[in-house]
Amino acid sequence: MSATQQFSPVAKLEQKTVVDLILKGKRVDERGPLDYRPLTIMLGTVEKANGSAYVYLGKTKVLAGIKVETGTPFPDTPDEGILTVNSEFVPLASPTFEAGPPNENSIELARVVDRGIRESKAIDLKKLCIDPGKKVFMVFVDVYVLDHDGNLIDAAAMAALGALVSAKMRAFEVHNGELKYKDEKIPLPMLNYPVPTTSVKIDGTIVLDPCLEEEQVMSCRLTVTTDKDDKVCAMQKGGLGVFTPDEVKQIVSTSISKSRDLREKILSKVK
Amino acid sequence: MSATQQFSPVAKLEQKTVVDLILKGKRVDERGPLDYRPLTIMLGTVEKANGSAYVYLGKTKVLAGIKVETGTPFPDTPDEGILTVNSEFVPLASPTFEAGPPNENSIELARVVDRGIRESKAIDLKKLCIDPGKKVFMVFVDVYVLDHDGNLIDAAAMAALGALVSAKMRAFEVHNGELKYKDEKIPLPMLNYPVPTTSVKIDGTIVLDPCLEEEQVMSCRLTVTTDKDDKVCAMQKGGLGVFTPDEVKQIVSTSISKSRDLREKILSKVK
Amino acid sequence: MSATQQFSPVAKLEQKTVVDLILKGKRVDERGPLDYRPLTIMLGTVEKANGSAYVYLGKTKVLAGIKVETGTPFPDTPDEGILTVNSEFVPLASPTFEAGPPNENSIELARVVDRGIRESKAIDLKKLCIDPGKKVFMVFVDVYVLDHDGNLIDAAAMAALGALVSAKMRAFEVHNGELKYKDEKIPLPMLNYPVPTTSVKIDGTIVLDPCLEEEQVMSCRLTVTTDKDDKVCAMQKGGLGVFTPDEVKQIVSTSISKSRDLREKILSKVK
Amino acid sequence: MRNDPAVKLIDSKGLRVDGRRLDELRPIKMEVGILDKANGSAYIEHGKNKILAAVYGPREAHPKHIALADRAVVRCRYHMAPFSVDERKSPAPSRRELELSKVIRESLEPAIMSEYFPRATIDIFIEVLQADAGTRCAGITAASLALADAGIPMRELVAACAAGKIEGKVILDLSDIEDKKGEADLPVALLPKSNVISLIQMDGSLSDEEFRQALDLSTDACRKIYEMQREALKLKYHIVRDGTEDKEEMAEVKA
Amino acid sequence: MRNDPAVKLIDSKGLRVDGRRLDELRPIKMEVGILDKANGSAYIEHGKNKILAAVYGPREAHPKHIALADRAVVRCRYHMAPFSVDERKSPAPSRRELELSKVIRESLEPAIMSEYFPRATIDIFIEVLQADAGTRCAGITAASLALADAGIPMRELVAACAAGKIEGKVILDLSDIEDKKGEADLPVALLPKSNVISLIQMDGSLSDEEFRQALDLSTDACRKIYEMQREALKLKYHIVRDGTEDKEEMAEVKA
Amino acid sequence: MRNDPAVKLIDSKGLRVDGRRLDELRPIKMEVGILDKANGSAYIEHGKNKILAAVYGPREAHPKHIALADRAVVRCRYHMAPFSVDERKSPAPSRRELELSKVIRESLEPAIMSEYFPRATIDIFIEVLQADAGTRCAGITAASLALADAGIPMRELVAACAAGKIEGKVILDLSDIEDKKGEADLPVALLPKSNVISLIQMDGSLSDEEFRQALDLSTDACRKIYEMQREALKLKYHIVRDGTEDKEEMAEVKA
Repeated sequence: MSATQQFSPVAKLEQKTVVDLILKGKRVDERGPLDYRPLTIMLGTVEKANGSAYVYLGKTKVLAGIKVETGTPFPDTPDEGILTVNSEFVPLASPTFEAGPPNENSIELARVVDRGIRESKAIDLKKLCIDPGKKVFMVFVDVYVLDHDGNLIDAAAMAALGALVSAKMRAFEVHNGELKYKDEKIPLPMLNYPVPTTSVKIDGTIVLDPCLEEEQVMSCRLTVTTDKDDKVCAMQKGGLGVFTPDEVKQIVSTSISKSRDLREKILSKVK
Repeated sequence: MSATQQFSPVAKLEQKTVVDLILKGKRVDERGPLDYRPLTIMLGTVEKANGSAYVYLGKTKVLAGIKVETGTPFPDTPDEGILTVNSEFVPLASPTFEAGPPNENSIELARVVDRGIRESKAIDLKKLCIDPGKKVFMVFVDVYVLDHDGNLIDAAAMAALGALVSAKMRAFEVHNGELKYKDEKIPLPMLNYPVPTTSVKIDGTIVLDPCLEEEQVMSCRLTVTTDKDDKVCAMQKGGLGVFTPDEVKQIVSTSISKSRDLREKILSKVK
Repeated sequence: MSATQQFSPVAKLEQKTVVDLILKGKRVDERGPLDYRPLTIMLGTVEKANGSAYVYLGKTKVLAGIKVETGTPFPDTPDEGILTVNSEFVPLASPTFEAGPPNENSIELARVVDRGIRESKAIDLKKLCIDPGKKVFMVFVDVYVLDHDGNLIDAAAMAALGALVSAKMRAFEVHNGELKYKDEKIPLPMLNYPVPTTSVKIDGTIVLDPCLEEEQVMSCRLTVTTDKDDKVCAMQKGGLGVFTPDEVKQIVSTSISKSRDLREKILSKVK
Repeated sequence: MRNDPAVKLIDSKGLRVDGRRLDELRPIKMEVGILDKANGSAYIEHGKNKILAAVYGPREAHPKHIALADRAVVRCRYHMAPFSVDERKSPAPSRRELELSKVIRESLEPAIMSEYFPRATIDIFIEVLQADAGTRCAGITAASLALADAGIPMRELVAACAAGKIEGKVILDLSDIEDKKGEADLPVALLPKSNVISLIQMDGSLSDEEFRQALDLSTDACRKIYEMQREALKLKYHIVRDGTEDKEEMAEVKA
Repeated sequence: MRNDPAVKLIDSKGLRVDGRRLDELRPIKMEVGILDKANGSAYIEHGKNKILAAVYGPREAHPKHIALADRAVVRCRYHMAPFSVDERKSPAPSRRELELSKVIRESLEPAIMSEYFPRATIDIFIEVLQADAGTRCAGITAASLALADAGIPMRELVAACAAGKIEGKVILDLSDIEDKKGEADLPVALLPKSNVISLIQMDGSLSDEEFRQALDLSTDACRKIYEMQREALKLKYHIVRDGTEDKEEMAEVKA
Repeated sequence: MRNDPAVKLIDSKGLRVDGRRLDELRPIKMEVGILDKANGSAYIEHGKNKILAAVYGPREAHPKHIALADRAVVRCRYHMAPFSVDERKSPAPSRRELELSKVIRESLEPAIMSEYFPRATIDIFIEVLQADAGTRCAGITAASLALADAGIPMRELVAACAAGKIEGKVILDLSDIEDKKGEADLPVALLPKSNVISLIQMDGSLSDEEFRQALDLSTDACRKIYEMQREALKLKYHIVRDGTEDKEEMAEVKA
């Protein structure tokens, strides 16, 4: 069952400081309302993975790793590879994270990241079929949250994208349904590059890329994932507050333009 | 581990009222000791299921749905289809039900319903074999308790029977172990019609079809499932009390005759 | 997560008695520091198992049972049978054992027993291959702790060894990957006989084969498993204390010689 | 979401597979107070969706450590019956059900005056008996009625409906085949009187302009559904206890 | 339950596969007090069934919230060792084991004076080391001895035995092959002195008349098993602490 | 452990596959204090192992019933990322991870002054981001640094390293291929100043004499690693807050 969350108590004074700044068009870390925190991406840090990306978004740190393995296709898509996105909120990352199976926040994050990749048709899954109905490649995207300073969804989705675009799998041939590996390595068949941006509403004001202190006072958040053609491919509202329709429309327009910069930044990392 | 259950506290006065009535040969809802509550059965309410039945037994409501799928037979019965009965005490139905995996009461109910169907050989499982040892039809009976006002076992078993007798599956042919569906729909291969009746003992008196208030003061219950030939095919005692051998014999005889009426009522619903 | 264990409170006076005796070179049950408790092994008590052994080590009682079944080999050892060791601390055995999935102590015990068997190459797993990559025999060793009076690892490993050396499986032939059973029974293909001995450190003194009272005051324990050729094949330190390197070396030498007697005792039971 | 050219979702007259216009809702039926043991309950048929919602509470938090000092904890479970979908669904909650339980809870909480019941829980149970696209929206609509039926003070009712896109056209209230073969799905929950959105999710592909159209379409539909909710509540109170139909009004006035 | 014509379960002399008459029990062996750590324990061999039962308590309820104010909570776990059956059983409790834990608990509770120990638990553990049809009955017989051995005050002992039907004949105490190939199984637990039934289950097919025969057969057998239980308890107390054999008598007198 | 004659693990010059001498450590890199939210953290690269350790606490025990009256409860989780090994690992903890969590906790507890914090917990989390043989040892080395970084009073640091045997020779610090193809693995954790062993495990095959050699080799290596740990701590405190580098010294003096 999903239950109203118990937030760790934040001193009222501290909350007030964050809100007061927002109302003045400022933020705790001196950004403007629509500024992103500094973004750093390191690709390929985990050599044993097919692909990996370490994302620093301010003090938030997320590591994504890709594994490509073979498996059985789903009955309703016999000629397509399988994409699986999983997320671990490892207890390293926050005093509020607990060891154990993924909770609803971790599952929501994984499903939003998954939706962006799946709905933008980022991976050409048909190219990952080996023997229709019998054997396909499975692409596992594992997102590891290592330091939680807010806006985990964006950091996770960008780490996942970075890991996917830089991933290598062994080249292969298929003869009569028989898989044969070749010596060289090839990239994954990528067709699109979905990037989310998350906005939050604090005392009536919308700001982008919330840090943890801002998430603790936010009314609600809206994540909008857009693709290389400026199409919206996934959205997710969270939190106990509400948006007006106009606020939602405004956030979508802002997200489309903001995502362009972020996408460029990630793709520029891949040779 | 099975543990003595904590009953929700019932006011002593209320308990006394129920018991006093029983001792006078009366009941809280004005029935006689061996009267069943009004029974209503609606068949086919869930069109996506192969079969379904909604049973109202007084204020108790149970929905059963049938799904027919293909799967692998058990090694010791390679030429027989598989029957699976599952029960969910969904928390809609009672303030005492909790979300989560089935507890022992839910498992007991499912197993008693299963036993009645299985032991009376209600379904001709041999007719549900497709390719011996490899592929058979699996009949899933899912019992959903929606409103708990007592005597769930009887309501569940009658919903299961109603769903089974009204279920349709796609007609099929098997050529060399290959399954081919045909256009028309056929009923499940039903051979028998098991019906349980449950009696409880309250302060030494036996009454049929307990409502919730009666279950809360009962000493013990005995469910007797009988088939179309008046044979007993399953029994289950529950509760912390005891029966004399004579009480048990009397209950069995009563159940045999009572089940006849209920069976007729259910079967009359099927065209 | 592994957590510091809460010990059931032992009266300080009782603890002092145990320690005082140890310091005088004596023990609560009148043994010398390097004496084992009386060991009794009964083989074949569970006829439905392929092999079984009931071990009494003082008041500690452990039953091990062997089941041999067929299954699919691991991808990295396609031509080898599979060994699985499982341990159940059933709540019969101690007021501190709880029903439920194995806790870390039960898992540690199973893995130490497994390591001894596996690393000494006690079973010739290649001889348990039926069809490489497809079908092999699986040997399940289930250890059942029935009465916990200390030193469960040694008792469990000896029960497992006794059950393995006395186990019988149906003789078989393989023709073109097809398994055919014959009428007679054959022993498992055993190549080695690993035996552990466990020492504990109590107030600076090392004693062998701790009883429960001694475990409750120990600083740490060291289990050393040796094989028929006096080679060490597995070790495991447990507990919150520390050993000096010299203590460890001394324990290893003692274990090698002590295990010889125990091994002989177990093997003498098999005709 | 996949665009399958073999299936024609809009015919030459601009009508959809089930004969609806692009901006037309499926038939909707609501019934309030149909369960005996729950404190509040409602049943909805929205197209072929058949969904029950029940509310228990405010009741004492159990276990106690989940209680909050300044408000009720709202708990929500969205669950599908094994026989509600084409292929039997395991009764264990899937990741999808866990996510939907969360977003549905977050869509209802803004309307609930949980601050009136510190240390209590308000439990919302949604059981999908038959699923046909749009279960989360229909579930929210029904749960909102069940909350009102339980007498939980609410700022206003919550109504929900999806819009989407098929064959390049923005449409209202996707059916199962439109959801599977179409190009976008946009479920929205609205607090109609305040005109604020408490749930919005999207998957598929929409341009900025298409998104705006779809959002307007779905919020308009929410307002229509809201009128049906009011009718359903009135009907129940007329029948069950004549003269108490202003109960919901009262709750709204309080808000 | 299946009637397999290829297997002959009763020979021309009216004897069964293992040479028993139709109304004859399998050999039974009981031993009391065989575990060191448990407060009470017993071991039974009933045919090829080998079963251990142990009792812990009365002890403090843990976790505390399970405690009852006016009586002890009785808890029971029936569990099969992985090697106890032909095909290895997963050690995780099956649905069958969960059901049997419940009905076994309900068969023993009527005999336990749990009202003497408010807020405590009495824990009963049954481990089937080898199974050969009739494990629940043999488990109840052994658990009853373990309770007495633990000094738990009891109204009387509980004894259990099944009757059933093979090849059209009502018989006593089914063996494994008779259970698998036969036509009915009727396990019964009896409080013999009061002549009341605390467990009864059935599966298969019995006419009203056959049922009555089978019930009489099984209750008679329970009385025989009860005598063996008394012998087993006496033996234990003779050996272990001579002169205290009237302990069980006392418990009965209290009842 | 398997001796595979096809693979040559030591060349004619007595060097190993990666060019190391028999008694040579792999390259090791340590960094302290790299996470923001944890009270203490450290990162280690030991060969191709890449491991993060973090410490939270001392903090209030939750749930409360796990607290101890006279000391802190130390909790430890060793966990591998799904992408850390050749074949994707399920994120659910394996039996191996549960065992390692226990022995790692037991290797660190002797160094922690848990008696200073009754009723509290000290939580140690080890995440293996990439695994290459010897993860438990590298994890202990890193966790020890994270504890110091969190300001937990310690008797001294704990350093860990394995020795083993390949092709009949006792060697130090096995790499992945040496672990898989070699003949023995002996992980050891040392409190170097007291020269006492807090973790020792072994699998494979070693004679008494070989064992003694391997033990000496690993304890010597632990002392080298200990020096690196001290350097890493100094570096962190030089950089982060100049002048406070004697913090670790203090902790040791206390011990």
